Amino acid sequence: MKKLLNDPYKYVDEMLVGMCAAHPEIYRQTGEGGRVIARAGSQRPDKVGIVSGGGSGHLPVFTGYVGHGLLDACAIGDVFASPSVEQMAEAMKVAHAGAGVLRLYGNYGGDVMNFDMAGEQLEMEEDIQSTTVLLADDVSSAPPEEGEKRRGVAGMVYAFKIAGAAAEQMRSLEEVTRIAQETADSCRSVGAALTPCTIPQAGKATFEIADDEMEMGMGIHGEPGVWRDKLKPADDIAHEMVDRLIADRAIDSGDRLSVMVNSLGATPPEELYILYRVVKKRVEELGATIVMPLVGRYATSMEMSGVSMTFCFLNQEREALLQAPARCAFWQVE
Amino acid sequence: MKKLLNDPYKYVDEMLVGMCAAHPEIYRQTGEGGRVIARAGSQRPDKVGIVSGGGSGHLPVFTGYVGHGLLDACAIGDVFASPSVEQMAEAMKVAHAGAGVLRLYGNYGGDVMNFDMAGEQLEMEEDIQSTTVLLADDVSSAPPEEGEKRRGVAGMVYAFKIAGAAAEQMRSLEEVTRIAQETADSCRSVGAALTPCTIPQAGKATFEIADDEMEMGMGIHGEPGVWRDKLKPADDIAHEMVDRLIADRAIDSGDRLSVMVNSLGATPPEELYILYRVVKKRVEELGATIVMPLVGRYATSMEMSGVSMTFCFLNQEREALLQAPARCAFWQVE
Amino acid sequence: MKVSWLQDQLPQLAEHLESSAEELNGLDAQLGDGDLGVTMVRGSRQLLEIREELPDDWGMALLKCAQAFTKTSGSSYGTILATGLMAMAKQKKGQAEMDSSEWAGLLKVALEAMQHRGKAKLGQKTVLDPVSAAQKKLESDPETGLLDLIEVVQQTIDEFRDKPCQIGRARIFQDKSIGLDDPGMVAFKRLLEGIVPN
Amino acid sequence: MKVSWLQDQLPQLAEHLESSAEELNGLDAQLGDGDLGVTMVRGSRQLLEIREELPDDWGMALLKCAQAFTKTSGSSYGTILATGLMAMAKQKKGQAEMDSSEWAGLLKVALEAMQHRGKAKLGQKTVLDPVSAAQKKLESDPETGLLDLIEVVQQTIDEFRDKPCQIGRARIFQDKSIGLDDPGMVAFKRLLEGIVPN
Ligand SMILES: Nc1ncnc2c1ncn2[C@@H]1O[C@H](COP(=O)(O)OP(=O)(O)O)[C@@H](O)[C@H]1O
Ligand SMILES: Nc1ncnc2c1ncn2[C@@H]1O[C@H](COP(=O)(O)OP(=O)(O)O)[C@@H](O)[C@H]1O
Ligand SMILES: [Mg+2]
Ligand SMILES: [Mg+2]
Ligand SMILES: [Mg+2]
Ligand SMILES: [Mg+2]
Repeated sequence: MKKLLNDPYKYVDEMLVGMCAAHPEIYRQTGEGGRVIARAGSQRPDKVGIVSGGGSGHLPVFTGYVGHGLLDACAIGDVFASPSVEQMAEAMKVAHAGAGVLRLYGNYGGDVMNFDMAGEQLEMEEDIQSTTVLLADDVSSAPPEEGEKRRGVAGMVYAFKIAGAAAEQMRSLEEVTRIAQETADSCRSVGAALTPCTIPQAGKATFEIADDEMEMGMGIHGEPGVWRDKLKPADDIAHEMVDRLIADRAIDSGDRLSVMVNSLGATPPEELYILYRVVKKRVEELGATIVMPLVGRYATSMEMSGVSMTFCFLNQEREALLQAPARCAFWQVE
Repeated sequence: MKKLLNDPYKYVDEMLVGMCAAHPEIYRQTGEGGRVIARAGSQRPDKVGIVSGGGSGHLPVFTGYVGHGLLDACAIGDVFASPSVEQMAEAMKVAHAGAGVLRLYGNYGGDVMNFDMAGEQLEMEEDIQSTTVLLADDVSSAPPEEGEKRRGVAGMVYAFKIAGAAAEQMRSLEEVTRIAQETADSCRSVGAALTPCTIPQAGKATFEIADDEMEMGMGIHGEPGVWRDKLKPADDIAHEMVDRLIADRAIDSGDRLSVMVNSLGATPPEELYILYRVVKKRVEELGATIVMPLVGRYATSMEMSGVSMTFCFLNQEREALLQAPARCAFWQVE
Repeated sequence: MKVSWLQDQLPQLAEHLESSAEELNGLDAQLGDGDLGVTMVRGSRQLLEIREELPDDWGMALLKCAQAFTKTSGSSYGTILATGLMAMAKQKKGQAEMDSSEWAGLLKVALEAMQHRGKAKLGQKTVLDPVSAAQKKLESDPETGLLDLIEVVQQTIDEFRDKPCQIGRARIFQDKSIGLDDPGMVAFKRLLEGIVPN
Repeated sequence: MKVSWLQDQLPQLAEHLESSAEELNGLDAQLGDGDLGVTMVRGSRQLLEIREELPDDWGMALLKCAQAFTKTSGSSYGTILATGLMAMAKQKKGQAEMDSSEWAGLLKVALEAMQHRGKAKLGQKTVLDPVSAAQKKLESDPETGLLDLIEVVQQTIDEFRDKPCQIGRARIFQDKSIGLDDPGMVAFKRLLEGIVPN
């Protein structure tokens, strides 16, 4: 759990400077204290703007997904901490190109309060029309009947991609919002953590876990999961994750869905592929088809070990948008 | 250092099955025991074949780099263990499309013995013309006067990319070999490790290191480095790595080079970007230009924490080839 | 009282919050991310920055105070506090005078706005609970002095100590939170303590 | 002797290597990746597989033996051993008979090929050293019996024990390797022991 950093209080600022220096053709730093990342170049007039925001420490989420066919701007807080209302308002201003702004982000109390407040502020001050779609895809974080309490995790990558493609097609704010909401509603995720990570400013692990233990259902900031026990064989973990996802939303024969097997950071792709074997078999046994599987590091918690699994159910519209071109430093779809 | 696996002896085989299942449009499994990964589809007639090979546990290296504009086939051993002579010979046969085969891989004793033997075997049996280019870019592994003893590390990514593009242009085996050799000669790398990783079959860490220590110059399998001491601030580490690289090959004003800041696995992109700030500043202060910086996970040791830095000096030819299109599951250049 | 009264209060309010920073960070570290003291210090430093520029209009002055918190912090408490201040600002728009008899009504709109913003209910062990207690006290006795209000807040803190936090980051540690004071409640007490009774 | 002699030897050779597997893995684990026993076991099992099919031609038979190792292992020892066997195979191509007087010459070509393949020098504490010692002994006395050869190999092991390994994976642990037997040397001894003197 060792980190390469200088002053822990500058972790995020130095990281953003480096990211924009490495990819100046994609990212541009703006906003107070440079805490807004926008697309390089200027906004396409009358395109709906999509903004996200949240704490740092989840690359590519959130900032990394600014780019063509994805987000327009992103407000970024300290590690695991919400950006300020001001920064969120700035991100929205940057993203606004005359057609309004969609706020698309994960369901975390602090982020929601700040984004709501920023939205109200902007509607009052500048008359920018805006909408909100929250990702709440983590099935372990609340039972289905309290779905609105669920945390947003890797499902947001699908929402960024699909809503981003819709905006790129110059659809209206209403349409982009509908599509984003339908995508959010179509995503189910579950995670399992093997180790914690270290928040730079705190300097210590987010939680403790024994050397031979894992925790099923844990959140990406270390939020408690559904059980903690001895580390199980990979196939058992994969089966349990699939079981939990389909218990929440059944896979029907003929369904088409994308599947994400995501590393929380340290877990290497080798091990994601070991899990993917099982997921593919299970999904196909149910008569469904996997479209564009995503196996890799799409939403992380710095150097945490563990995985998450997301199902994104598709219809014709979402499938086409998922496969439309997109480009950021971490992900390219052609 | 927890791993998601089933039977440790099946780690590699299950991983390969999953990888090919996730990306059937890119990879195809062939060879005895499925230990050869080739491009999906058939070889383009008369294109020079490029093969690599080595131990598993370094994704995207080696197997991951099979794809358009990169490798044609790859023989893959157990974690950190050489593939067999047979498997290497099979990879070469698959890659051969009438114009001969370049063996392009890292300078490790076991791999060299096996690839040499496989090459001799093939020249005898099937009259396939073949050449070898070894990567020996790790400046900490031997002094310059014993350059041929150096280990091959992340520099091989540049060699795969540049030689791969040359082969795609239908250049001759001689030409592709020359370009690969010149690329290998133009790469310098240095690594630093913060934690070990666990070889599945051994079940224990490759080495021990205290909670507050790092090791400069360590190899990707845990080969001893040049010093071990308290973990330093990120900027100090970046400066020292740059110093070590330019001590081995000076950067002159007007030089054009690509720079890779690579995670050995667990170290997150956030921290790579913190390091990249320094590298960019240093290189530009010397009057040189960075072309297509690569910041990410390009050559890893599973869940090891640490980084490596590679400079790849370019001339016009190499620069154009580096930027030519390429596509594998881990890297896309358009 | 006029806005100048507020301007006079700010230096010692800021000082009191600076001296409470470590305590608040510590409380928040046990249940959250340990930044509550930082939030309060950053906010009050920003208040000192804008102190001279505060307009005579209570509405505008309170709005500026709210922004001192939204500008300097992304943490929940800053936003909740700013939300309350903004609600009061709307109420006092265009007025240069404020009377202590208005406090009950102002706290009421603030509380409603804060509840709406944070979607928390009373009784979930947040800053809302002492704000509500203080508001009720003022409603029943508009002449209640500051020291008595602080007493009411302390009673609320004591009363909730052995209940679990049900909202915010601390919700994650519901069990652990039993027996611990809610950091936001304590921060509210420190705010009131920073005001010198007149 | 004919290839049938070799065929007769294989079962007990394989058995002896199976029973040495743990020892060889253990030795290799101290300095390398701990797979030397596995390499030897896999190779010898493959030898048993092809035992019946071995052709009468010593050259072809030795080639098949070499392939038993290159097919089943990617580790250095398998390749080094196969390289030696192949060199001998070339020498014996087309011959159905082998005499013990040829051993010195065959070991010589094997040793040269192994040196060329692995780029190691004599004295670097590898299997090359006991092979060279055995070869020299046979050269000076072509009548040397198997037990005496094993004795020579053991002497080489003893002699190198306190020197550092300078090649292969063990090179990484030069200091640690002092005082430890080179696993490849011990594996060579176990190979010879598996052959029943006739
Ligand atoms: N939704 C909410 N509604 C009302 N008060 C809240 C809410 N969430 C948190 N709080 C209060 O804020 C305090 C924590 O503030 P702060 O440290 O700024 O939060 P964080 O750093 O987790 O964003 C809590 O002790 C509680 O009193
Ligand atoms: N280059 C070399 N030349 C000769 N012998 C070697 C060489 N490298 C290794 N060896 C021998 O092989 C033994 C190790 O074999 P093995 O376990 O198969 O290696 P690895 O698993 O590291 O590839 C060593 O003890 C040594 O005797
Ligand atoms: Mg806090
Ligand atoms: Mg906070
Ligand atoms: Mg070995
Ligand atoms: Mg080995």
